[in-house]
Amino acid sequence: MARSYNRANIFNWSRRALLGAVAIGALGISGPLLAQSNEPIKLGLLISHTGGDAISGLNGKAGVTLAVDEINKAGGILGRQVEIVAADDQSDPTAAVNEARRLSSQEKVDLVFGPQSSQRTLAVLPVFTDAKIPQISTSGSLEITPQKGPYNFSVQANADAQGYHMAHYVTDVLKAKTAAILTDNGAQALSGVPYIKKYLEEGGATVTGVQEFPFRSEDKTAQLLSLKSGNPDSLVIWANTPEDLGVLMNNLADIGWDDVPLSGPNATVMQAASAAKIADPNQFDKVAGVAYVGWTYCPGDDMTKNPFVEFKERLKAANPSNYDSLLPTISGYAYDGIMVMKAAMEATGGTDPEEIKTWIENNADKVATVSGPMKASAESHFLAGREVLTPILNPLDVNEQGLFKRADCK
Amino acid sequence: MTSKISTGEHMIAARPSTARTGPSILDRSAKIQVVIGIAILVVATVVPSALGLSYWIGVINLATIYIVASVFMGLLLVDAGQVSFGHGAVFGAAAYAVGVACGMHGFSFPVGILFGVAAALVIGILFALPALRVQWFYLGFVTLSAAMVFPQMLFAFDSLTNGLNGISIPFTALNTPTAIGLSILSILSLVLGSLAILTSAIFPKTKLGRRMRVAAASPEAAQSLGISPGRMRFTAFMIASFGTGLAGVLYPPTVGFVSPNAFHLDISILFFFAVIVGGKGQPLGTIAGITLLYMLPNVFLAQLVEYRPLVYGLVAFLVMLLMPSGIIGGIVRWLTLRQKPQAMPALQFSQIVDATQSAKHPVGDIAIEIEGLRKVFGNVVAINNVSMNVRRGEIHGLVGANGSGKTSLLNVLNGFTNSDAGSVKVNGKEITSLKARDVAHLGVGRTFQTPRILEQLGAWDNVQIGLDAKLSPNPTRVSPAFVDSLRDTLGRLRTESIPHGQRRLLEVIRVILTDADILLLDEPAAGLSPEERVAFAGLLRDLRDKLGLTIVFVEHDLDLVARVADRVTVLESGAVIASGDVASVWENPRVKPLFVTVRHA
Amino acid sequence: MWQEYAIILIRGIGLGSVYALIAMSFNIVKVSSGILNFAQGNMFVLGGMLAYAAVALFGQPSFIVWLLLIPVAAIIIAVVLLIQGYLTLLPLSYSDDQQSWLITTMAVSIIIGAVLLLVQGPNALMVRSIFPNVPLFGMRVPAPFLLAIGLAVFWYVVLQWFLSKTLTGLAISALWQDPVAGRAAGLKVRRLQLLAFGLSGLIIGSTGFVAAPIITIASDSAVAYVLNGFVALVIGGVASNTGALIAGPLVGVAAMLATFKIGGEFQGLVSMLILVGILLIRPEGIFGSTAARRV
Amino acid sequence: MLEVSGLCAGYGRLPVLRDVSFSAAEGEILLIAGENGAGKTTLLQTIGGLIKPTAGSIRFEGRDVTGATPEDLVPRGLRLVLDGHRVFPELSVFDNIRLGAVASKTGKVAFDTAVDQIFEVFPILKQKANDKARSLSGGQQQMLTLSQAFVSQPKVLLCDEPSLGLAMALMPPIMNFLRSWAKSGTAVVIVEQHVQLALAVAARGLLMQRGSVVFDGTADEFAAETGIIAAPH
Repeated sequence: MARSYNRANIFNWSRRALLGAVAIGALGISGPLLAQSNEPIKLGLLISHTGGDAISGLNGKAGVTLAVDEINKAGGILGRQVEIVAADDQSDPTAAVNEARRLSSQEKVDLVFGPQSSQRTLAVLPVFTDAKIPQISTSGSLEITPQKGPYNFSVQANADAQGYHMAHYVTDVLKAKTAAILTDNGAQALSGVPYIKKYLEEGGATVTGVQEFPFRSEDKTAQLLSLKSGNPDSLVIWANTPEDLGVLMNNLADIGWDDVPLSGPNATVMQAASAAKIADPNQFDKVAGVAYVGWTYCPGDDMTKNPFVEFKERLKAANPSNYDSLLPTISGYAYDGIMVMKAAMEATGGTDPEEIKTWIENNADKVATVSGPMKASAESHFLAGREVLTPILNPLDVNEQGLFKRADCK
Repeated sequence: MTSKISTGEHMIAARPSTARTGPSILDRSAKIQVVIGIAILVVATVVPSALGLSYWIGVINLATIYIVASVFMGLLLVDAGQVSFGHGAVFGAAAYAVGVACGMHGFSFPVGILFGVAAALVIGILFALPALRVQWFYLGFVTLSAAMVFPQMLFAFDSLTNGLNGISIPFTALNTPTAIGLSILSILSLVLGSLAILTSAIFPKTKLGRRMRVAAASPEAAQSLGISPGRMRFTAFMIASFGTGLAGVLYPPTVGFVSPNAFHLDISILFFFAVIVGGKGQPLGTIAGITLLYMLPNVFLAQLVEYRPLVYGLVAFLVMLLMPSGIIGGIVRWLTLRQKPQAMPALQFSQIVDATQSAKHPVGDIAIEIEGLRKVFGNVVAINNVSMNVRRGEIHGLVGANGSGKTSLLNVLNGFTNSDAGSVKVNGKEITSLKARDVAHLGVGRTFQTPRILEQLGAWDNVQIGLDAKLSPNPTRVSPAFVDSLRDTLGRLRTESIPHGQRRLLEVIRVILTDADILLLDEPAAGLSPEERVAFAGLLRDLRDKLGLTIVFVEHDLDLVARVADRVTVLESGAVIASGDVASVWENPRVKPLFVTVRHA
Repeated sequence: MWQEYAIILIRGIGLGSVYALIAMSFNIVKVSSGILNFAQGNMFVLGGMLAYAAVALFGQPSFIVWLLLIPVAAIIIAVVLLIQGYLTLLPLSYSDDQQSWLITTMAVSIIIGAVLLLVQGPNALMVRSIFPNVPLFGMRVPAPFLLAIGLAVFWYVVLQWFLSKTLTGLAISALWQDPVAGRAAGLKVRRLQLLAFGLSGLIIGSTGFVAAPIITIASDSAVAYVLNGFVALVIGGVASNTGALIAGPLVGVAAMLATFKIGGEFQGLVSMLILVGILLIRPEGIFGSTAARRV
Repeated sequence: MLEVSGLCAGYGRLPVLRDVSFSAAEGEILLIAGENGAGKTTLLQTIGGLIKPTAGSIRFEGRDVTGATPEDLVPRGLRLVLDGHRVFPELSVFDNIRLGAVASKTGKVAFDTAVDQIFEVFPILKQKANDKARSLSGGQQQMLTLSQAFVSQPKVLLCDEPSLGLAMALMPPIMNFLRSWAKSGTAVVIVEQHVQLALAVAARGLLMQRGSVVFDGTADEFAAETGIIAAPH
């Protein structure tokens, strides 16, 4: 079954993308006519410029900035230019709340991008809900419901969706009967663990051990050895930083356990390339990860005008100096989030939160996105649901355009 | 180097006595600071509410809470000399307890407050335990690592704390403006903030505050006054945790959310910085500190985003470089340095003892009985088989060259050092196994060779700690008139400006005030002029005759000894070489060459 | 089974040697001026960055080049620490409040972290070791673990020699035992203290450079190293390099064993408990003669 | 060799020395007596460079060294030995002695001969050369501090209360050491409580009271004035 849904989706998606593009083009022209005012639209950028999550901040910022530049070049939204108001949540919920209040009551922003982690999104949700400010966050916690945050939509795959694919790769593709779980002690990874467990057990695999390591710790040998002692047929890993992933791969080789198949989340796909700077690339052919379908290809797919490839080129052009330190994947769905918002505003002809909310719930899938087919509903505001995700094998095995090969290609 | 560690503590505990003395300009500085401080809080709280600036309302509430937390960590640091880099954990525990109680189990906020304060106290106890054993930055690092572990534990026990996802609690009722325009929350934090500022000014003037600072500045002085330094530390941690807890419980309603990530190390460091950068022991200090270190980078310069931490670090660094005693501390110092220090008028000993007074004493005619006492330090025999006794109501002179064991003997007599052999009975009670503070409770008071007039306390406070340690409810033996005039005189003085000679006397007066009936005085007259000595001799006689006190005093000036002592004991290399009435001892050939005085001068 | 413990032991000792080196670099400053430099962790990270810079400049340097680069890195960090030391000691000379270093060193640590974030961004720098992994007990150990052990022993020997055999070293080690007596003896107190700062720079700089492939070189990774270094310092006994040399590995192994047996999430808790435990049982540390305790 | 005139000094705002003047000649031992708090220690520390004088002047070998720090004075040959036999407790006895040579830049040869002399006078130090200084008795530590000063070969030695905290029995060797030291041309200024001990070696005596010199004369005059008979030796 893991095979069936994806192909169908890709097909629909690329076609929709095409339609969407046309539609938006049209709107773009008629935009100025619909505009009620020419005041710039204020976009609050509430991300971690500093602190532990500054990496997400760096990439989210790049994606948002690119989106805004393109929008403004194309005449803005409804003829109004978009102006970014930066705010730093310092990777700290307290600061997040303060800055959220500043953005909503001082800066009077029309919409918000961020925060990029559930702890902070959950913290600021009440603020933006009261102020009725449409919000695009990248948070994976299922505690973020349309009830708690009616105007908040997340472009990040949630813990459930990622856990689902990570577990199903183990049970369906690897057909493994036992698995061990190793995660960093970051919030994102820890919130994934229960879902991974759940789906592993549903798939009939038993969890032989669970271990965690501090962010960016020098050595994971102890954790690995203790997991190895339960000798599982597979290892589910959740490491959010490249250095952790790299060290992990090295440590696996060090203790002679590099033959164990690995299943990781989005992060694994994103981080593999830089992790390989310190780890042996050959090891990665046993590594699977979860990708947005937009990042992937199957031999035979039509590669011309691939949205994600083009996006990467534009991103590189926009960030010539530090492109290498960016993760286009994260920047990608950040970009998508803004584009969804743009489409919603143009379609609803303004910034009315209720209208935007309902429009996105019903029409998100009509928006041309670079990461994959976004879709929301009144029940779920996670734009990147299970369907947008697909397992890939060997995150280093990319085609000349830098797309990842899906694990389920014919 | 142990001594270095302790000086470290003295310094850290150093509260500019300038802001601490009686009814004077300097004290006015404290008053002025309190007024300004509270005024600032009121304005900062009222204005945003009046203008309905919800962002500012939130920011000010939070800043006020941080100020409160800093005030109490400052109390811990300055009054009790305890270094805690982990105060954020106390704060966070309180906040989380409220979050769990109200957010997860639906208790009302008042109930939540109880849970919050309780949680804070628990962490406080956890911090206090190592504090009984280790001090200074060792303690700092223990608390620091505790603060680092705290959020991890919130994760680890997520079944109780809802782990990563944190707890969201609206507390809308608390946040909605009341009739007077302020929300209940704003009122609460304003009141709490004002109380905290008030506390920071008043606490040092309370009996407890004084005793705490004595314990921090000079444990031996504390013990000689019957104070247990350990108990003081523990109390300090409890008070600090209580106050910080109260601040912590206001965090959830202010932010509307608790999450482990909100309570990592940074907040502990912020509190610590705020106290020192603002100015240790200055009521306005924490306000200045939080304004500079929290408001400036996070609010006024919020637009700087990624440059914010740099500002934070630079501000702290530059302030310490330019004003090592902190912003307010620096200003106060600058202001006080510009005033001429007032010289201390000579004390009128004759007036100290009020003739009409008379106290009752323990019965028995032997006050101190020493049998075959021996004390060895390393390979130095400090006290070599000393046997002697001191009759009740007599003035007993202890003479001998420096290092002949006089002070060592006093130290055994008041319980500082335990003897290796022999017995010492005070008022018939064996004390060789007792702690100094218990001996003090038996009515033994002492002064020190280097007087323990602590610059961490105000001039008058240094005397008042004697009254604090009063052993009996009966009226002080010192004439009230004298006490009043002394309070008045010292009230105007800075401790630093008290001459050494006078310091000894103040210490003597302090001991008398404790109602001790046995006084051990270590070179009380050193540095007095001949005239003063005559007067001092008179004082000793008064103490003996009018108050019936027993006095053992170490003295180099044999004329003085001859003038007042009933009996003399001469020590040489820790052994008694002569003992008896002055005349006989004086003619002892072994004694004569020991001392030099100008006969014809 | 025993191989696993053997590996944990070796890696623990390797990592612990890094802590030991940090502790030694604490020591030399501590004995000369009583200052505990909170920014030492950042200096360590800076040392690692130099290793990264070296790779950026020379590609994967040859063994000889690498060997020659160690002293270069050490000296650069030494200069940085000299400047910091000068600024830190500045207020101490005129102020009666001798605690300002507590804040200034912490502040410097914050400043360095902030600057790194600005210039280098949040991503950690990754350095690949120029040495092959070393096969041991059917498993393999990255060379830097063993190099760290070597470096710890090297600096230990050098320090013991310098502090006991040379007059300058002798003076440095004596200073804080009795600063006044030191002054009376005509020692150039300030200059010696600065020298000590420089020396600790040499130690920490070379450590960061050599250990670069196995440590985290990021703007915010310094605190953890300061704390581990301090734990080693206290357990070994403040001012005792022998203590540091033994306690560092002790801490490293203990932390890894805890992870292996109890679980990674309790690593922090365990090392804290070790710290508290030692302080409660033996405040002066294993080899220390100076008590943390104050009567 | 050493001339002090009109010297005033104190701690913070508290004046301790009031207009102190005296001089010490090459090879003579000068005793400064007076009760506690008379300002003896303050005087030595001011001359030694630990305390900045508020008025007056200090001349050493004819050059004005008022306000100079020990860093400058010790190399020039003016060395203060603090009271309370302050050694560096964690260093070995021999290392403590070596430290004496740091500031004075004493040459290897000179140092070795100096050490030989010391070990001759204080054999105990030779025995315990490798023990930590804190393991020594008070008297031995006093010998050590003096030895430390000795290797720096000062022209003027300021010695504060060598007998402080020591058993009398230990004093004669120490006093004799100081005398032979003075014989070698060093001006030795001793602050001492056990006047009769010091008088035995001193050429002149100074008596201080409350910060000022109240008597200055030869040892005999001093004895007469104070009624102290020098201890026999």
